[in-house]
Amino acid sequence: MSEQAVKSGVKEIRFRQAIATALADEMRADNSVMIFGEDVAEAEGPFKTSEGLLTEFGPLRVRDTPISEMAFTGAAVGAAIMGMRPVVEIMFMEFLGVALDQLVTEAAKMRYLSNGKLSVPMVVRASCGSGLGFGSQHSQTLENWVSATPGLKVVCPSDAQSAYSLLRAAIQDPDPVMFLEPRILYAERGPIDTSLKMEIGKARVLLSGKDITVVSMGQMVNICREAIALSGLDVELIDLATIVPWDRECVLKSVTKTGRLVVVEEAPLSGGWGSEILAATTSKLFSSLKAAPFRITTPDVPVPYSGSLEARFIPTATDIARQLTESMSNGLTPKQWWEIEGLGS
Amino acid sequence: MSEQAVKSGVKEIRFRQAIATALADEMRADNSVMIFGEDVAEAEGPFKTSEGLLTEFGPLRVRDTPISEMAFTGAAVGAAIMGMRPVVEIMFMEFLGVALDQLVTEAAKMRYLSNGKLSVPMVVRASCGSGLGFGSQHSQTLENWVSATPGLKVVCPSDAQSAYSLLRAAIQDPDPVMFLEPRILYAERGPIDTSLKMEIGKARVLLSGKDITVVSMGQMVNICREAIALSGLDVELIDLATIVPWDRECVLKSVTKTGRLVVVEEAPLSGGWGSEILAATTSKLFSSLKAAPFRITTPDVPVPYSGSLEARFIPTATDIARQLTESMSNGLTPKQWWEIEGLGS
Amino acid sequence: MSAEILRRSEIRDSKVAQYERMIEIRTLEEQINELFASGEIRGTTHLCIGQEALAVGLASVLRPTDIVSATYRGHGIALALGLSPEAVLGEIMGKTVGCCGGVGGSMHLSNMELGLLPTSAIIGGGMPVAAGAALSFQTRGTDDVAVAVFGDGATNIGAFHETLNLAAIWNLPVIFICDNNVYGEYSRINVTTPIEDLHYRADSYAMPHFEIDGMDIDVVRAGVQKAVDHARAGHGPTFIEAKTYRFSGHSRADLALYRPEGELEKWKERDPIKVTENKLIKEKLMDAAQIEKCKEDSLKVIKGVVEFCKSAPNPSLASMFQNIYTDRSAK
Amino acid sequence: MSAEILRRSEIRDSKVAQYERMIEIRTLEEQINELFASGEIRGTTHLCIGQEALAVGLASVLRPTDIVSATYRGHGIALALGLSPEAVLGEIMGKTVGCCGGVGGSMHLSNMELGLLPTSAIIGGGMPVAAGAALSFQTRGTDDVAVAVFGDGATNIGAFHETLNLAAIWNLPVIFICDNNVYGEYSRINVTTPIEDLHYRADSYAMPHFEIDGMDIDVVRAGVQKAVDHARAGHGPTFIEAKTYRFSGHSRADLALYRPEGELEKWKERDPIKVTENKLIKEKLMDAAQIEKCKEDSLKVIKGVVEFCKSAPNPSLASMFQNIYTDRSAK
Ligand SMILES: Cc1ncc(C[n+]2csc(CCOP(=O)(O)OP(=O)(O)O)c2C)c(N)n1
Ligand SMILES: Cc1ncc(C[n+]2csc(CCOP(=O)(O)OP(=O)(O)O)c2C)c(N)n1
Ligand SMILES: [Mg+2]
Ligand SMILES: [Mg+2]
Repeated sequence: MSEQAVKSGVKEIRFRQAIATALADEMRADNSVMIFGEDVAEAEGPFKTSEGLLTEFGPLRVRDTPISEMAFTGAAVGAAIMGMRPVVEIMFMEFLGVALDQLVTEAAKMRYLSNGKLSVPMVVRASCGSGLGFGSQHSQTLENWVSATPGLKVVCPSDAQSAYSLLRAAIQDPDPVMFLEPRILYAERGPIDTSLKMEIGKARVLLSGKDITVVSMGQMVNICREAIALSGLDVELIDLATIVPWDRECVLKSVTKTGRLVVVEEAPLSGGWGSEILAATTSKLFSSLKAAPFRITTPDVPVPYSGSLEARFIPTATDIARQLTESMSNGLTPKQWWEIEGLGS
Repeated sequence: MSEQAVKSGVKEIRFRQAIATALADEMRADNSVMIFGEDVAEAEGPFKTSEGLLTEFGPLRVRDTPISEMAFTGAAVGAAIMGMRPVVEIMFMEFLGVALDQLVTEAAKMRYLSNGKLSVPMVVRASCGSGLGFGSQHSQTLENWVSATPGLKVVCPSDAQSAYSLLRAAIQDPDPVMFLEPRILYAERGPIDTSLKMEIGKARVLLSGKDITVVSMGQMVNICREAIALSGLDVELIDLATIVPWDRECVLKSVTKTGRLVVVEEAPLSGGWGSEILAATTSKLFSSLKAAPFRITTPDVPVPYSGSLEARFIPTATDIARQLTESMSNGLTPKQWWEIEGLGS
Repeated sequence: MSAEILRRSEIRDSKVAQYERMIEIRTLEEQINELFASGEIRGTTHLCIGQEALAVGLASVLRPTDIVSATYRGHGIALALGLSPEAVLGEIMGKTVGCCGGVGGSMHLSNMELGLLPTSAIIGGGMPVAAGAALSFQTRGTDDVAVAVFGDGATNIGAFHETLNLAAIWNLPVIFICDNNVYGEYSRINVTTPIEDLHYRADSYAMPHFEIDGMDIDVVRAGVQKAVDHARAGHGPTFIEAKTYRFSGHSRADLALYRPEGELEKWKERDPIKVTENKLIKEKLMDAAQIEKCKEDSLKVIKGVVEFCKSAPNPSLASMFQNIYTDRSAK
Repeated sequence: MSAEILRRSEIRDSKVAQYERMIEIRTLEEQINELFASGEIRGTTHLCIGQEALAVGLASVLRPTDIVSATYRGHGIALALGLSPEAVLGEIMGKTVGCCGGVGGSMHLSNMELGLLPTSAIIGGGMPVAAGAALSFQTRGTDDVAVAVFGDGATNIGAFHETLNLAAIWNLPVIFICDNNVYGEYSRINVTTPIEDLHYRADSYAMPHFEIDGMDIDVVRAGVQKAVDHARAGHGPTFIEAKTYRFSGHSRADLALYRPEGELEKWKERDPIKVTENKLIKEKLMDAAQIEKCKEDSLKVIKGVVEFCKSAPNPSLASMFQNIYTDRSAK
């Protein structure tokens, strides 16, 4: 995709191309932006999210690394402190399990521990989520690993446009940003306007409505759209987009209007990010709520491999539509899909 | 402390001795129990939580390790699969940041990935929390790292008795257990009855009352007791003790009675474990709630070093008493201590 | 004796059976490749074509009470250790007949009766686990051994370093087998690793080490046997580097166009299947016709397995919720 | 020129100034020890008594634009690089006059003007960060270098291995200095590490390496200079093992009773302060009286610093909430 074409206005490109385009545009705009990770250079990324970068920006700024997530994440910390804006790729979010220290205990605390004398403008990109048959060690979203970390920001786009605009914002951000890319979206096409800026910390109201506020993120956003259409309800759909710091203003405003809150997430029932949204909103707006606020999540199970199971793992549009409709009618928290099936705890 | 003395009934011992006693009693009862970690053998533990073990059980079952958390946590996984019941010590919870993979991606998924053919009866003990001047890389609680992990259990005692009884339960448990030990409690004394059994997954109702349900954990439990006394309110105090799987039955029953829920935690406002309790309880009991449920947390900051600041970091009994009283009087969510001070976000 | 244990015992002493097992692996891997290509399997898969001698060689030397931890590139090792092709392919196809009932997938094969731990999809993830199994053997005083198999790329991950050090200082009965197939994903080893002969890294831990030709099953057997004897006798760990070559791409979508010209062809001259055939013929254990027949038979069997697995049922929804925690009431 | 940069430049060429800085470190550490013992400081602290030659030696060779990542045992390095005793002790006492305004503490000293990154309290935590600083230098084409200082115990952590490999394959201008003080916490190195001379671990990465006597500042200077020249010239990383000894316990509560009898005494014969004094006297740069005076002066100054820090204010509550994210409006 030529720069020209992208600049000329709205075009349809794939989510993974939006990532590559954002990286390229940032690298053009700022010499200090560099990227490294496993097979991001010569091979242009295991998910082709760095297409063209090595050719255009050369081997100093686009580097393949050994299989050493701790070292290269940490190298990003040092490079960021010393004037670069590194973007590193963690191929699958789970691999952060061998590198977490550098992100949450070093990067996120560096500014505090230097009395504000340094900043760490780095981005850690990681593909995440289920749906592609990668099995239980390669399919989780795992926002919880990075969510209680003052000093770190956590972002998750839901379409090509937000992938592009938020990644640019993340690279420009002076602080460390964890950038979660729902893997199943890489191949999805969507319109993209490269002149559109998005801010970290701002949610996107995708549909406005007055019956229910649905807060969602990542790959669940599309499913929510479908569910809302199915339900026929007048739903306000919010793509949270940033988990830390999340857009309290936007969510509170919406729930003040609708009086109903549903959070739809890919994370499991226990420990998922949606509890935070629900808890904070309920604490603030308790008396304005017209119905029990609730979460629609995946069950507390490792992500199953078999296609037949994995397809059932995340709540479907039909599940969500049912849950919204039930809540609208009786104000109670409807059952999760597996409770209907009589499964799980 | 002689076995005799402990057995003879209720005695006062320190929290760290309760840990050592539980380890010793389990090692006596079961040959397959072994412990390893940094300086747990010859030095008897950096916090003296393995006093006497090397002498009694010898160097095969009580081992010092190199500074290699990933390797020794993983070694526990393998040893547990092959018939041992290893207990490993992560000196400070933050160090799990260099070993998380083995606990959440290997240990917790092994049973699932063996089609139920194996189990992983291991315990990872880690000291956690603030209050001793260790600074921002050695003072967090970090339950969030392990909370969204189906296959793993997460336990946190609040006094010598629960340290003893829950650690024994954790070691006997057939599945991996993360055992969080609030470091500031190590030196605290408490009565202990070694014949008292506690179950993982069961909360403890420490005070029964009908005005408000306060759910707390770890070092905050004592502070809550004090706060409740100060407030003069009739509060039901629940020590959650297990975060995964948490005792829904106990909490729901209590809130059904009181109609009011407050969660008091050492975790930060964003990403803390209390949101889960609040969200799930609200979803289920929305119409029985008489007031906005809310959390009392620490602020979204790295744990500060200076004694003057660290003492202010966690909510005090006075803060909590104020918040309970305000909520009782107007049903609204009261301000956190730093909001009162006009600080933070 | 279970069918799996029987399959395991077959390759213990018979060179012909070892060859047949290598052919079985090759045949199944090729079928898997086709099934992925035709879209009949989703997800990802990592073939071990070219690495069969290592798989069968090491399996033939171990006891079923020994423990093996391997990786996502583990189909060959699983078959060699005795898993049936149905258990392997069934798992890869996500069917109930798979060794994990279909919930694990291509990267997670296991069978505890045969000593195969669930293979790990995390680089280096299986290494400390193997050391831990060895720790159990040592503490309980058995003479079983643990084996960790991992790739060349894995020698750059922290867990590798920590595990070797721990195994050395505790003198654990564990054998580290680095399957150096020259590539880690799409990167040739020289791009990621400043030395070529990885076994020298064992010097950092004062651990005995040597290199073997991973294309020659007899060499593999002798090398692994030596390390196993050493460990069983209580002398601790050994590091073995097996020089092999990944004949296929890294995973299903990879055509491996990044290889230097002629490299694959050169290595194919040392195809472990060919190397073994030549030996068998020379030693007069098989002739050309028997070899041909063995391949044909294997293809027939495996095609049957493919059909069997295709028609096997998908897992029940309930199986998604099982085996997460141990059901203590059931014990 | 700031006072800190001036302090830094003092030790560049003058052996006397280097000695004085070593004395300053020793004196401050001893005062810190007393302040902890008397309960006037809480938390924990890790003294570098016995390791002063390494701190001052390396600092004297580096430029302020070079970067140093060190550990919780970093008071000496901080002072050597130019931080004032007030900035160091103030931080340890949690006062506003500390280099981090009192919110960091004993384990987290820093000063970016002097090239000192916040020292890390995580074993191995600072190593990849140093490599990253070197990566920046390399990418931007400067001839600055990064230095990572870490302990003997840290050579068993995964980050050590990964970082050395990465630095080698990218040929980064970074110098790894292992301060082998024989102990990691309460464990003697032989309990945790199967080799004694840790610098040989660099062979795993085809990285140049050598050992130096960490008790002799001139040897330290020469060794570090060699590695720095190598790195500045674009020839990549070097691994230096400095043989030192931890004269104190691991941290404040530790009496180090686990040491073999006579070990401490033997090492004390090579106390870096003594070694330097002997040389200075031999080279006629100082005489016994001047040395005595230097120590007395230093004690006087440091006692003043103690009083100053004691009476310095505690941080405001607001400072708990600052410097977590970058205030973009303020930029
Ligand atoms: C911690 C971690 N990082 C990255 C990956 C992604 N990954 C899967 S296979 C692979 C290459 C491994 O190469 P090697 O160890 O040589 O094994 P081979 O695939 O050649 O058998 C990588 C990088 C992973 N699974 N785990
Ligand atoms: C990842 C991690 N594990 C454990 C610790 C606890 N710890 C602090 S210092 C120390 C010993 C380090 O020894 P060494 O590297 O030799 O440095 P020294 O203290 O001797 O300077 C340990 C184990 C830690 N800080 N980080
Ligand atoms: Mg390889
Ligand atoms: Mg040391």
